[in-house]
Amino acid sequence: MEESKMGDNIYLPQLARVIHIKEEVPGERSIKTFRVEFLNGGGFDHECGQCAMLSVFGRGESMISIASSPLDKEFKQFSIMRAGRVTTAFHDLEVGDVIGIRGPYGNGFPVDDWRGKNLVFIGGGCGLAPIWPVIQTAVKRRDDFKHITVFYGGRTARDIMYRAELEKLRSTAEVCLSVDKAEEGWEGFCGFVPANLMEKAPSSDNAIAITCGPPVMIKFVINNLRNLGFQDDHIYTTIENKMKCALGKCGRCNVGKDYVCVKGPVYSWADLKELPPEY
Amino acid sequence: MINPQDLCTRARDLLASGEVRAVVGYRRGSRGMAAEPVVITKPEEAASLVWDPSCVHNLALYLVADRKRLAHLHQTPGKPIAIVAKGCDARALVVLMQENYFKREEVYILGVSCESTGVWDDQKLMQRLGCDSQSLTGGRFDGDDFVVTTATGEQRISAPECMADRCLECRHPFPTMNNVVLGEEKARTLAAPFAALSRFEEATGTQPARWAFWQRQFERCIRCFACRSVCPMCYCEECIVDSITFTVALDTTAAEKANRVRWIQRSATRSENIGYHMTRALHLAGRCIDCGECERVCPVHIPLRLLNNKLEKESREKFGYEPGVSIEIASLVSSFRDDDPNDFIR
Amino acid sequence: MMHEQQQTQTQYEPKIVAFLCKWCSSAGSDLAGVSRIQYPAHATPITVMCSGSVSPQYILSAFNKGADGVLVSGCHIGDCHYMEGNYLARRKLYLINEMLQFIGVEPTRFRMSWVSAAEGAKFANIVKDFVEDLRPLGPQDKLKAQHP
Amino acid sequence: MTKKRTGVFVCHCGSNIAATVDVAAVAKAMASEESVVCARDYVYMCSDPGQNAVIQAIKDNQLDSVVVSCCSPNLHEKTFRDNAKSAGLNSFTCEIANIREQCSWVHKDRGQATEKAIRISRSAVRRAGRNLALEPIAVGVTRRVLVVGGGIAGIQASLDLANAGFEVVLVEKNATIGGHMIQLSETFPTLDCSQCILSPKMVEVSRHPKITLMTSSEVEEVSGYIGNFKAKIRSKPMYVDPDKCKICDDCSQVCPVVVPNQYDLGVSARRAIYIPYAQAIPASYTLDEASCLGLNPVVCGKCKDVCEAGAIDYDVQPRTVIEDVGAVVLATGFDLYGQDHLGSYGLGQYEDVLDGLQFERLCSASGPTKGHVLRPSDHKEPKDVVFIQCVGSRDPARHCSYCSKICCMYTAKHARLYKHHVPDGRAYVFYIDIRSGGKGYEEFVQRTMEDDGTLYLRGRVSSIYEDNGKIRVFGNDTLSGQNVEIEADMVVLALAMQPSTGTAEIAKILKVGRDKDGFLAEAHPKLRPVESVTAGIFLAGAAQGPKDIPETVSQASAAAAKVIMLLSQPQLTHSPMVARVRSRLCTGCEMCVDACPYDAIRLENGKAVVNDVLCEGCGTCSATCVRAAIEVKNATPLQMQEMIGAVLNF
Amino acid sequence: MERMLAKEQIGDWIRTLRGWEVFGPVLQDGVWSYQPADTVQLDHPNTAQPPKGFAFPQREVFFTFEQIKGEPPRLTPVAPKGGQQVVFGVRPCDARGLPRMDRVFTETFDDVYYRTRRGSLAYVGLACNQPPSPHCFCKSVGGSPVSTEGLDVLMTDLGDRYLVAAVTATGEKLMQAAGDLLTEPTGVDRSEAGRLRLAAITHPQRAVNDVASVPPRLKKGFDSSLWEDLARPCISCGICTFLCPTCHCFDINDETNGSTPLKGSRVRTWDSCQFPDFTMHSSGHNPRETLGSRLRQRVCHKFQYFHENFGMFQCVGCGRCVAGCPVGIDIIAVVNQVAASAGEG
Ligand SMILES: Cc1cc2nc3c(=O)[nH]c(=O)nc-3n(C[C@H](O)[C@H](O)[C@H](O)COP(=O)(O)OP(=O)(O)OC[C@H]3O[C@@H](n4cnc5c(N)ncnc54)[C@H](O)[C@@H]3O)c2cc1C
Ligand SMILES: Cc1cc2nc3c(=O)[nH]c(=O)nc-3n(C[C@H](O)[C@H](O)[C@H](O)COP(=O)(O)OP(=O)(O)OC[C@H]3O[C@@H](n4cnc5c(N)ncnc54)[C@H](O)[C@@H]3O)c2cc1C
Ligand code: SF4
Ligand code: SF4
Ligand code: SF4
Ligand code: SF4
Ligand code: SF4
Ligand code: SF4
Repeated sequence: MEESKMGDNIYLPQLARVIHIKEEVPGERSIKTFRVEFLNGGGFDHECGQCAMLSVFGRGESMISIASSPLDKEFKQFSIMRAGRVTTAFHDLEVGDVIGIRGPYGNGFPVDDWRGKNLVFIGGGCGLAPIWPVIQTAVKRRDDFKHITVFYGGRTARDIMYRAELEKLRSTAEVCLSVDKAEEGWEGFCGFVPANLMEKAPSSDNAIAITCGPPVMIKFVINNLRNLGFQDDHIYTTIENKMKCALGKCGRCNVGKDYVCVKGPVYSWADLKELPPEY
Repeated sequence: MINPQDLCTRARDLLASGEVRAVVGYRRGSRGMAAEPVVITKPEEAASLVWDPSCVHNLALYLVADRKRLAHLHQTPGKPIAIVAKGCDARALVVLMQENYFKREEVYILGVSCESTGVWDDQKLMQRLGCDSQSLTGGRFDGDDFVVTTATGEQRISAPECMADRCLECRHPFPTMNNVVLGEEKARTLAAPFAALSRFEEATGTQPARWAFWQRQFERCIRCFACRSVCPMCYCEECIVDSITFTVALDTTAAEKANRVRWIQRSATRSENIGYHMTRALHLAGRCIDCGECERVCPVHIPLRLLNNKLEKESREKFGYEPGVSIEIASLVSSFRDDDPNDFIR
Repeated sequence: MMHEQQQTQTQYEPKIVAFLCKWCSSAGSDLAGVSRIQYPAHATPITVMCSGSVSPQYILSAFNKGADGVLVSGCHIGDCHYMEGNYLARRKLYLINEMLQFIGVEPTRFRMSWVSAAEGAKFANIVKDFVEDLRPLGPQDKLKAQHP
Repeated sequence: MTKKRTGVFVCHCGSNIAATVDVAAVAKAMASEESVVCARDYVYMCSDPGQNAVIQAIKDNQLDSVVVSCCSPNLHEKTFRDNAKSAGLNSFTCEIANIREQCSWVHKDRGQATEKAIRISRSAVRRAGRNLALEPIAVGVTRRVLVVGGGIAGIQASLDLANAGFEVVLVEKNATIGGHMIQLSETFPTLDCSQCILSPKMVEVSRHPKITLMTSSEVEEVSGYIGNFKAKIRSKPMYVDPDKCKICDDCSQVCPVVVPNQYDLGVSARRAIYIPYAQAIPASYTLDEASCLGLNPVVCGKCKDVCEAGAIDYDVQPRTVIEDVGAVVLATGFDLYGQDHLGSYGLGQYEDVLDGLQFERLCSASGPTKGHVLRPSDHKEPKDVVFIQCVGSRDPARHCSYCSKICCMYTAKHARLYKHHVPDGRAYVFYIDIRSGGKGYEEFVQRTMEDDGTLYLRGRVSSIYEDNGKIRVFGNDTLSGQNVEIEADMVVLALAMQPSTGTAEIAKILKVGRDKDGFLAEAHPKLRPVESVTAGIFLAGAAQGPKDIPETVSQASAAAAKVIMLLSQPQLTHSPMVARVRSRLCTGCEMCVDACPYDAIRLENGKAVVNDVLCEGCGTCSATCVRAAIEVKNATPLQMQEMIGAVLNF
Repeated sequence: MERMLAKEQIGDWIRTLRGWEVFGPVLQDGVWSYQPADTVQLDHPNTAQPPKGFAFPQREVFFTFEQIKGEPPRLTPVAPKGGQQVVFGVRPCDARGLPRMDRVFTETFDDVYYRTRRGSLAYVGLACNQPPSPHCFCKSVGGSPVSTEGLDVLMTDLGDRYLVAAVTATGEKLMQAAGDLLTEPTGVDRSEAGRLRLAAITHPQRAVNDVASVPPRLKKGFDSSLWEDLARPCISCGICTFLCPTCHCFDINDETNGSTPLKGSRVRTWDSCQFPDFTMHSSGHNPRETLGSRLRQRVCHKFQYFHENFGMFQCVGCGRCVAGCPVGIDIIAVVNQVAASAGEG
């Protein structure tokens, strides 16, 4: 990268090379996981739940959650769903291609505050990506936390991302997978994630719940968590409003007075419920 | 002359009898004598309707908005919706019906004849009175005049002095397609058709002069898209030359979004602004009924009417096509005649 | 690439986008080829099914991307492979031609012609004339996008 | 998704391309294109080794699209698409960049030609990158044919088709087939008897097991498309069962109604129950609804009483059938230019001013005068007969602008027939000029002039009026420059042929175009003269333009051959490069519907829907729709935009 | 520093400003806009657009990129064209837009493009002896016709001369450049100025009622049905926001001008919360889908959210959005109505 003439330029991305691509979920809305390493000695540290602005030059930028643990220093990982112009360009990339990356943005999960607690993760669809670094970190620092439960569901078995990793996770955590509709050969739960949650009914005692997924799912999950006795400030979720700058300036991700890209994307339900429902 | 009270009565009766589900009309707003569009649904609201020289808006736009809203809510219109329509507005409705956007029976046209005048133009008022309609406290039609009230009192001005160019040049001040019309059909000639255009063409006869003029105009455009947003003919679900109406439905695929053609960039530079305005003008050829709204709303006063008028004039002279007169005919660019001009071709 | 650079120093070489209908004009230009009729290399053909499929948008887009001239060529009136396509093209392109001139773009920059499959020589002449007519005007920058 | 593995193959074409274009440079430039993974040049791409190299490269590099920069796509597009196919790709992933005819052959400057070849190739690369994999659209075919019109054209086409083994439904609006030809006496240029050559064919039609003959019938509605039409046909009741009718003439004897005989063009009379002429097919009497009193049995009913065969039934109802057919031949023929337009010639006003067809009847052995040329007014032999050519034709100001083509010939024939019937009579012909192109035609006219001593006067007739049993014809002879006045006993007008009444309706029903004169329009005046603009509908005979019998028969047989070709395929295939509607954006404005030359688009639930089989992929719709809601596959606006960019190095 | 300047000498002053690019209000094609000027005649009403584009232009190229196939892209930042700019005739309300933009662009993350432009920009204001628009309401939102906030110099029109007062150090520099052209004000000058100021301040204006209570009331009125009712005529154009001296929303896009090699630039352009797709997610879900929700965003951003974040209104009362709205949506009336209804409830 050329040295900026203007010092710190918040809009200028660093360059990173794609070193690994894995197709997580096939189909029209396929999900691919990309691992990238910075070029020219660049890079940054991030917290679990933070995001980065990724660009494919000529196509544009998109806000994407960093899906690798902050403890993995040598690469950053992103799981991207093919949704439109920029994300399609990502799906067209091959190993060795160079992308732009700026960040980290947003607030991240207060993982350190959760030491000694039970963690309940509830993810749906592509929503496993933002909470995945937390899961990774929790596993890497397994002794810091008590019981770990991961609820995750997709429309069909094919839509389950991180399938192999989730299977591996079973050795250290309780993994409850579900698919929306009954399927041949499926041994896990059939039905929506919130229902699976109620079925297993994890204890809210000394527990933190972290959820991410499609807006409707989140709504039901939060409702169910509260029924299970989770306190509002023990429920965490993330908001994914449209973002262009990620710097609290371009004006579109705000919910009430908050710019989600700066104050969010991680919110406790206690904070979020104070905001107008514009997400 | 129209008694505005008649309009209120008509509207009230239509709503009270349940013949229509709403009436789109004009009411007084908070900005002096500038009327604003309103959609009323209750008979008692009818009293707020006004009809005066400030009723500049082409309300057909709100029928389009209404239809889009209903479609969004998956509702069927049921009863017709009534609209207060001047001659130009009614012709907009004709085009919309020609393009199957509405069926005739879905709309109740409460026509208002412009008789021997039309609506005013704020810039002309400004020149004549030193203030525009937003600073007036009164204004009404009176025969061939406008009667206005300024800070210094009531004044009578001859309407043509302050009338919008499009009204001066109007050939259809009477809404021919209607369910009822208030006011009379009057034969009138205030200005030759396309008078402003002719003046412009004469003043800028040469190609460099034309360019010098339009270059300034196009560089000024801030691409607020008001001209398109206000145009009842620009009802496309997704405009091909702007990004702000990007529509995404449940079945929109990622590929579709990724492959959307960007004919122009978002940058409000000269080239992109020209791309935008040329495209729009061409899309409106044979469809624009010269309500002048695009030009009126432009915050930086780009004379957009000239562009539309140019094509309207060409279409009329070369193709014998007049927009907004028949629901039945094929539109300008989907039809042709054997003797369409050929001499520009080598 | 070297070549292009040298040329800009000596003489301005207009860039022309030529939309040719498949059935007549493209075939006509093929015939020019078969007959080895020489003409300038400035016009790059894009073959379309019918002149009727040439949207005014394509013409604007070509100018936006820096074309110095745009040519649309189709079958003679009455000879359209699809019967009516060129009639509809004529009407639409008449309008854009008028519009371009109205805003002060040099009338020379947009050209339309009817070239039949038998008119190889005519095609060559049209390109030749077009290039000659464009030369004195210099590069087209009125409608060309500004970068960066 | 966009293709990312394109291969580019640049052909030297020996030295045809390589002499002017630096092919290696083109290949190199293509290699730097984003989506190109392999680019090479070769001396003859279309040779066997060349083609194999393409196939091999596709396999080796897992190419997903191919661009061959070579000669015009007319020559080798198919070759290379087949190569792509045999290497496992969809053939539409292959694009041709024409760098020979449109580049190397027309430029000398190597630098410029190379740059241009790069631009052309690059635009093909961009286009190929977004081509969809398409399969030709397969359409099943109904192996039956509808022939509309039972003149010689329809008869010939029906017989050819039926003899080739196809079922034919022949629909004729009159009570009998035969058309105008059956009314003629003798025919030029050989002067053989029209009925003698036509009648056997008519009989063959009626007996042919593959032909369903529907007389007194008309096509009301046609839906569907090539290979699969559905025709709704309505038959008027004939009231006489042709199978029972013995043609005994008992009925007509008792019929109290007398009306002019249309078949003899009013020169003779007939009853309400009648047989149009002796050779009519079907061979049966028929009852004319319009003049019969018996349909109201209280009033009459005489014929039914006398018919021993019991063939008459007043209560038959019109019937409507729906026929499935794969193709249609339109042979609706002509009518003579209407007499209401022709006041100044006295037609319809003076009994002894006749049109050509009436004169044919007078000359015909089966005609009202049994082949004697007699004046209708007094049944005397006319001694001075004036024939006037070009009546109603070649007169753009007042009548038809076109030349009716056959009138010179039939006038010459009339003059001769007259002279053969009345050897001492004098025949005069007013003409503008003589058009006698055709085998033996010129000789025929010469003989009319020389052997049969017909006086040809070059000029127009200015007025005609009856005066004391004579018809005075004023004209001028432009050759001598003198005004002429002829006291004639009879005047015969060579009226122009015009499309038969109802041509406009049938054209609309079948969605075929008409030309400016109202004749059915052929798809291409030179190359597709028997096809209509609508696929699967063919034209034959005078319905398409004035023509004589030999030409009619040729066209009918040609149309039949085209139909046979069409229907002999197990399935029809249709190019898949058809229009596609982006429903979300379509507002149903119908502009595309109006613009489409093939009527391939209709609205369904307020959205445009394209009939893939009718669409020819011309793209007119796409350029008309302001909302970009309709586009042609593999020629989309996005592809166009990228090609434009490629051309401009953008 | 307060000085006097004879009106006809304003051009002379401008000519002393060497090294500055000078802009002033110019009427062309019926539109008032700031244009490069050798001299200025300050008899303008509100310019069609505020001067915000000097610091925050409608189009800003962040950087260009170029990528040859197989190589990493090369990014080249595009610095704003350097050089000092001074704008004459800025209205006090418009000037107050600048400090509000500063909060957005230089806090939290420092926007180098904005800061660079802002750093070399000076405003020479003109006090409004008469409100230039019937919809001026600067006083309601903490400003005044003689406010100096955001200005470097404030001039007051005393008929044939101006009272020129420095507000910032930059302002003083500008005035010092004038040297002798600027003279000491006399007592008469001062009292005349004082009289005009008083008249200006007391001139009646339209008003936002009980402005202090507006933020909490709007918060309370979030779910009010008035939003949709009031927004019904809105046509979703960008006039109100594009003309606003404080609106700062933008979009970022890549514009390409070559594919082999890939060439292009990343460009920032103004955007508007009133455009329907502004907040639309890629899935089509749109948190502010309705006209009402978008009107609410504009009004609440200015009168509630910004106030909650920065303790000041984001509206400076210039009245442009009121006058410019093609269909009469009037922010003063909207605020008043919603606040009133929320007060009652
Ligand atoms: C905090 C956060 C975290 C996220 N994390 C993830 C993640 O981990 N994984 C993931 O897959 N997704 C994630 N997303 C969602 C992701 O940002 C979007 O899916 C992505 O930005 C879609 O971009 P696109 O260009 O592919 O989609 P598009 O829908 O094509 O474009 C997005 C926007 O650009 C505009 N646009 C598109 N085309 C045009 C055009 N022609 N002209 C003008 N404007 C146009 C549209 O207005 C559209 O709203 C996250 C989002 C947020 C906010
Ligand atoms: C006076 C005269 C003399 C001529 N002499 C000669 C000559 O000597 N030699 C020569 O070669 N040619 C001659 N011709 C030309 C010859 O008559 C025509 O070439 C020939 O008749 C054309 O045949 P056709 O089948 O196309 O049309 P037609 O004979 O007109 O037959 C058309 C048939 O279609 C039927 N029809 C029409 N519309 C419909 C419908 N909608 N539905 C169903 N049926 C319909 C009609 O009833 C008719 O039976 C002469 C023509 C004229 C006028
Ligand atoms: S209203 Fe005016 S400024 Fe806005 S986009 Fe239209 S022309 Fe441009
Ligand atoms: S283009 Fe302008 S004048 Fe024409 S209909 Fe639209 S708003 Fe009215
Ligand atoms: S400019 Fe054209 S595409 Fe855009 S809204 Fe208007 S008519 Fe539709
Ligand atoms: S022209 Fe376009 S919008 Fe209109 S019906 Fe056809 S596809 Fe639909
Ligand atoms: S491509 Fe041509 S034939 Fe096909 S639907 Fe469009 S206009 Fe009709
Ligand atoms: S909101 Fe309106 S009045 Fe307030 S500063 Fe912006 S444009 Fe001016």
